Amino acid sequence: MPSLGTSFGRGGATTFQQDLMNADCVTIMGSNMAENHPVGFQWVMEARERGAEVQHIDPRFTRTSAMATRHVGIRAGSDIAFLGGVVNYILEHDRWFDEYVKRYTNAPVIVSEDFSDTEDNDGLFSGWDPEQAQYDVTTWQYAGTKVHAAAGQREKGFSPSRVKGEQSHGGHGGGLSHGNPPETDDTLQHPRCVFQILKRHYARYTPEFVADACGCTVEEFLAVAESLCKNSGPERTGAFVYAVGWTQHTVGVQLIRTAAIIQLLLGNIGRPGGGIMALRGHASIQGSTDIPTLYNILPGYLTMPHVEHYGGLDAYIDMTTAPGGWWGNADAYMVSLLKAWWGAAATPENDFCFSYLPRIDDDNSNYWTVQQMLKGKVKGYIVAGENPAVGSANGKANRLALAKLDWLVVRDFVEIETAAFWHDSPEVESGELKPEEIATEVFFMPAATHLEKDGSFTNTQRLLQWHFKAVEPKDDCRSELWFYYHLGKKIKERVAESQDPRDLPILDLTWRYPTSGEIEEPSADSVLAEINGWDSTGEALAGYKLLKADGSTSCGCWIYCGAFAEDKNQAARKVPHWDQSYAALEWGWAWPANRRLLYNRASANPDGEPWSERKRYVWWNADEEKWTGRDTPDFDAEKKPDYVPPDDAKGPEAIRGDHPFVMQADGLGWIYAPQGIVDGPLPTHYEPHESPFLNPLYRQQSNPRRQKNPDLAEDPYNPPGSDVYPYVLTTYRLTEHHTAGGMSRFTPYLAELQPQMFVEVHPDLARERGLKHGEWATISTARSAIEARVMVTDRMRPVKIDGTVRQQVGLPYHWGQRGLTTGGAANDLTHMALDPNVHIQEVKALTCDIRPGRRPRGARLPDFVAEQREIAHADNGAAPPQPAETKDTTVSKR
Amino acid sequence: MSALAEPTGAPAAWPNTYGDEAKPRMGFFTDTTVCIGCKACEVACKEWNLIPEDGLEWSGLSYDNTGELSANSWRHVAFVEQAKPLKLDGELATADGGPEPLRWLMESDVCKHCTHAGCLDACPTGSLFRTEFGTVVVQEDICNGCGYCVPACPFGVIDKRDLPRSPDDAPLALPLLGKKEDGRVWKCTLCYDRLKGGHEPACAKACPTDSIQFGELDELRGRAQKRLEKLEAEGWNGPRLYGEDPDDGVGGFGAFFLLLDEPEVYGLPPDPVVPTAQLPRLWRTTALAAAAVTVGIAAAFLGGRE
Amino acid sequence: MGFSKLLESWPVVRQLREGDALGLGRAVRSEKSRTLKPRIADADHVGHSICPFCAVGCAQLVYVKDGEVIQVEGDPASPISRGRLCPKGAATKNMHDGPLREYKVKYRRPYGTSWEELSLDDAMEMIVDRIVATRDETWEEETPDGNPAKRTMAIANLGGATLDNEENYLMKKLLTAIGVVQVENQARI
Amino acid sequence: MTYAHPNGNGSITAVGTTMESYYGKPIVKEPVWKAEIPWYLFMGGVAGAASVLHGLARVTGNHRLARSCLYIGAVADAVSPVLLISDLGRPERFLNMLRVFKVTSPMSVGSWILVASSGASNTAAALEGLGILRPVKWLAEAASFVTGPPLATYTGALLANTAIPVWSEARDELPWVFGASAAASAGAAATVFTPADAAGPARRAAIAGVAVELGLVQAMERKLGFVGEVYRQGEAGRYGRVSKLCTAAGAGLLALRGKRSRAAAVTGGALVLAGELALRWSVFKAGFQSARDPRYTVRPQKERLQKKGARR
Repeated sequence: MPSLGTSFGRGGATTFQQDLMNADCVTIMGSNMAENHPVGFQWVMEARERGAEVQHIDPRFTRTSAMATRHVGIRAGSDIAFLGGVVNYILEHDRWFDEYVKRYTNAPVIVSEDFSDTEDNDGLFSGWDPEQAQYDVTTWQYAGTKVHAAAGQREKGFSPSRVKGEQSHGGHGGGLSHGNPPETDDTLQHPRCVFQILKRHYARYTPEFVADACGCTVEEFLAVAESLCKNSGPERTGAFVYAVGWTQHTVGVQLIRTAAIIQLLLGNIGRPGGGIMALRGHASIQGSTDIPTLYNILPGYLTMPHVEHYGGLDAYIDMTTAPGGWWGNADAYMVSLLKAWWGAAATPENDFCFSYLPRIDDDNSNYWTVQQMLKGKVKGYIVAGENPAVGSANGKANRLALAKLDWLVVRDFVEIETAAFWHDSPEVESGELKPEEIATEVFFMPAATHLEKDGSFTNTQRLLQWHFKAVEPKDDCRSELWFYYHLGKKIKERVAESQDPRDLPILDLTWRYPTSGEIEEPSADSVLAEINGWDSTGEALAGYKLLKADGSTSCGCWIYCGAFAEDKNQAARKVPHWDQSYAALEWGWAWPANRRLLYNRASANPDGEPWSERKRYVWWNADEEKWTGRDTPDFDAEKKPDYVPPDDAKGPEAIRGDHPFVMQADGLGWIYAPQGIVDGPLPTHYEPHESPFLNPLYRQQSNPRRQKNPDLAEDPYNPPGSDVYPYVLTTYRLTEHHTAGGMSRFTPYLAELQPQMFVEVHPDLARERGLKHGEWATISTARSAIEARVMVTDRMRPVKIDGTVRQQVGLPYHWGQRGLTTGGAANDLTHMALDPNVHIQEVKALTCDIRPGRRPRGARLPDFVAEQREIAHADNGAAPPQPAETKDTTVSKR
Repeated sequence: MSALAEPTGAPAAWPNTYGDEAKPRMGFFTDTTVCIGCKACEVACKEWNLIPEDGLEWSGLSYDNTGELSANSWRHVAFVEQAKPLKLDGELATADGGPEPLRWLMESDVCKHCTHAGCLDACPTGSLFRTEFGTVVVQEDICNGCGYCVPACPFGVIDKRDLPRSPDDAPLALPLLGKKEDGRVWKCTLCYDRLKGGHEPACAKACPTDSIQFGELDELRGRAQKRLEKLEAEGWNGPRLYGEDPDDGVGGFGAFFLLLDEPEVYGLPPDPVVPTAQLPRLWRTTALAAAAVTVGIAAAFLGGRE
Repeated sequence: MGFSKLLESWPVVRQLREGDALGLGRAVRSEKSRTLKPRIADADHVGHSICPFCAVGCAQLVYVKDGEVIQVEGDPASPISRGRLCPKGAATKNMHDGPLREYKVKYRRPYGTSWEELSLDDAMEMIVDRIVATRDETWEEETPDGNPAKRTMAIANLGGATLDNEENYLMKKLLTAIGVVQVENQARI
Repeated sequence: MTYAHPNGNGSITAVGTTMESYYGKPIVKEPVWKAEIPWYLFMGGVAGAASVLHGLARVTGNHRLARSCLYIGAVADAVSPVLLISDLGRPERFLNMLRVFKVTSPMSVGSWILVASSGASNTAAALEGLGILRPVKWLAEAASFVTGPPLATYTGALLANTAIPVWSEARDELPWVFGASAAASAGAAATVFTPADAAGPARRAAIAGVAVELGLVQAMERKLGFVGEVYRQGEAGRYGRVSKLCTAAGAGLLALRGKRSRAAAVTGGALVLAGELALRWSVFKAGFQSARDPRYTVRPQKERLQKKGARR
């Protein structure tokens, strides 16, 4: 989560679910929390029952809206316009938390003269390179700083825009000498200070603009803005809750950044009942970025070396180390990781085996891989617990890609669509794929459930929770731990005799984990112990402060250091909540350092006193000369509030006693992001990649930096403003199912609760298109067409954009070809245009058509889709096309 | 019988028949104002009570694909979408110039465990009985599937489970005594077995927002009254308690509700009365009619043999 | 059972003897009901687990008897979930032992039209063969520009968000060591 | 599958805003009983009233009529439990019917009556046929005579003691209707199987039974008011019309020619029997129909509430 990482320092939720009950206002946006995180939602209900306002801003009226004290319907893809309006409201009405903003954020910092805003360049920030279609971010820096990455620039092509941004975790550099930005204006009046830039940037986001751009009323917008403002300040706090309704946009990262700006202006970060709660959809999705199964980072958000980086470990460390804050110790984190992986073979002399690490390109992310597959460049693919055939955007492209592989390993509980693509898929039905012509060798490996293995999940609030094996897996079912362990063991055996240097990383790899039982299951405890790390005596480390860059410590993931402190599995702690405070510090273990509410130094004023009794959380105990409170202080326990670092201070020592954001080089919350984000230092409203509307602000229609695949035949786009695809489409989940359905569509008790794919439309749209409740409709985009049963409901609200009422179409995305309940896969309709920072697909706002009737069958389906597409492109804006004529009652004529 | 003629707030066979075994009367208070319609109650109930899947048909009735309480669904969440405000004053009342008001009612329905239960009174085998907790439970080892309890329930709760005969069942070898796969009646037991072990019912335990509250009935009634007062003070649109009144036609429910609209909107009878309330009179009528049959036929003999 | 005992156990007699003339309460209770226990009372052990669906992280209690899961429910001790579960979490056992769960390796040969049986051992060996061969064939020591690459771009791995940290760790560690960089997960998808 | 929305352009929200029941779904469950039950209602009636006819014939010395009524009753009494057991979901547990005696349950009381009646009449019939143990036979005949009338009328209570609107709202009429129907059926059956010279009482019972019943049914439907309309609809209506036609025609034929023509007696008796069977089916089906439509449950209850409110 680079947006949170860049703004505050860490790529994780700033708070924990239980703390939502302390909020005076909970704003849920980009999330349908009641439906998708029902048990976590109990804390929102607790807040509501205590009198808090609960506002839900969402294109649909959902079960969350039903519980909210206010629902505001906006069009999908207009969130930055809405939130930008809130920023403007705060600034226009002097509602910011003045002392917090001045002391804890970078609002007073003066920005380089080279910077110019989207308002000055019709939708582009300074530094735009139309050739490369990317920004030179050096123009966005603070005034008076040397660009930190200048060191890196000695190396060819090593531009800051390349190295930052990817899953950024903390503002690494900023070119600060010792943590303090060089030029500031504490009166916030300097025309180039962040505060004034912000003010100018959002000046046009008036309530009337918001209403026109988002399709709500001025009154609705004002009610939301006023609630946010009045529930902030020393006595009150408000929290934001979001999920993939924000991330899955071509502006996803910027969208979250807008909320970060609001929360910093209102002084809601680091305080009880405040914060930004990121809700993740999978049991360990936070864990899978902390210990990443992501191409661009190593455990603990350390960057993967790039092919254009060939300077060795020192250059790497120089590039990743920040002058101030905890990223100042990046060398210790990296060396300890290399020691964990290559053990005794990793020595200071050989750069601790740094050269063993493979190098990445700019983008080797999932959707890039899919394209490589389509080109036949990927031979082998291992899929463990995911279902890209229906779970990834543009399902058809994904399935066609699978058919180009030489071999495919699918590990799951049931035969999901990804395993079955070669005999049971829409392409087999249409004849586009024929089993006897597909060369892919497929291994289906039955997986063990969480009840059949030990291990830890990291939940949405960064909390590691251990689950114990309850029963043995049956027959061939095995854990991933077993699979990868034995895979590694066998690969090591294969190359045991090898002299080839390329095999050294395998030969030297530490791979000794005790196993037990007949099936030789490796010990998950021992893996967690390695992740936690040891000192040179083999003693488990108590925390990342102890990590050294000299090779005397080993640690598999520095932010998890402490999870196995005292040689005990801290994640397995299960002290009941009734035996401890509500922060529950003895239940599981949270990174970092078992802190539950991050940046909690900010819950006290610059002098270390609580802002108010009501919002007391962590404070400076002058008698004991240390920080204390209800949580582990997220600050050096003994650093005084008035500490000022000496000029030569580095790393954590360079952080002032009144700068709460200890991961940031300057210790400040970043309203303005001079680096770390590739598509702008401030969020700006851009239209989604596919939108029926023109950008009301700029000629620059969509995010200029978004990733798209104009040359990829398998990923065609609806032309902007096309009458063939006139409706806004948004996809989502239902309580009763889980993501692409692999764990729910195959489960009787869940399948029966939502047993069929349906599409939600407003009665006006039903009238417009002749759709009837309960009957079939066909929804189509340039990618494909699917059918669904029609749910005509007022919950799917139309929006009035710039005076015209426009309709939105809602599709749950749980279905596919297989399971107890089957149906059209919504992801067959979606495209692979991505957010440039994190390569996440935009499936929350695109365009589509909808007609009554079932979809064409067999080979007529691709024909129908192609015809529509051609009409859209040939005659953009002209009369809509006639659908394919078919014998049965497929798509009917309009 | 006389007690039944005019239902009272106390069940007929509890606590007196249990002596020392008697426990406080346990029940549910289902507060629909905090129900998020997640259906965890339905699933938790099925998991605990090993209830079969109940069909994979999409209904189109908002998000309700369960439809009703039945032998294979002992909890049922009703969904009603309404163009009505959730509150009559305050933020959620119809805003001037704003969009249409909208509310989405969700209610987890369940067996009411009536103080005077039609099913229990009707059961001819004693399979249905009032437990030491004051709840009404079917004993699956006794029920012979006569089905009389089904129409005897004013709420349409209890239901017979008819599973299709499997092909390898003996083809009518003993047509009368041939064992059908199930054929018994089923309904919520308020997790009788869990209660006996000191555990709360599965649905109430799972409920993420505590919409389903389990406890001693007297305490729940007090809690519900307070809740109602709070909601009324906050200006909610149409809050009312349903089934908490010991003077109603079934002597009050063991599992009662806080609703936001008329009961029938949720599929509940507006004024349920236990059929047995009229039984004494019905028995008199029946006896009179029987006597009349005798007298009438005797009269037919007055005309002689031909 | 003697006749009088039998008679005494007859609920009609019990109705009279036990003060339950209407036959609505204790008199009609069967022996099975009298001695009823929750099945979890017979569990051999109770495992502590965490729900595998979303990231709320609800705690679960897993009751096991004779090596089989007999019940999964919320763990009241959890400060996050307080014993509660959503429908998905409540259906954990149904997912775990559902009718469509696969227990055997299945193999589809190139151009094959149906699944074939394959032993787990053979499958592992075959997968190792393919990884090693693909890696050897497509190894990229350097980029065309001469920069170090040390990788194979012909193998990719997808998975992680539903897996344990320890599993992800071994996955990332092993694949990085063999030069696979296309390691991705649902955090993007 | 049908959808509860007013028209194709409506939304499920519009439905929810105005609906007066949950999407038109039933509130009370339809009974789960199968065809055995209306057949039993008929057979039980025949058995009960035949026992009365038999007893009175015996007392009045009409042994010819007594014998046919004894056998008719015995057969009907023998068939009845078979029908009931066949309808059970767990037939092997039929003995559980005698596990308890519950005055709150017409089915429990009825089961005991049926056991007594069936036992008595079949014992009597067996002893009559074998010509042995005459004192025992007399005792059995007496028992059968005593249990006959309640057997004939309790089924009315059985149906009325439910939440099925068209049954429970007719609680003051159903036992009478079923009693009259039982008398008519038994009389008609005896008319069919007894020579005319001995069948007078049976014939008159049949005719009178039909006459009384037709009046009672009329009264019942009128009293049911709005709910009574189900008797004019669907299967209940069809069976009802068949019943009225057959019973009236049969009774008329018996009255006009039953004494003189054996053929007319048999035809008339058969018509009445068919009509009575149809009556039971009509009542049975009406119960299902009234359960199916929630209006029949809701409206009377709403009216009741209003009255209660007015009283307060």
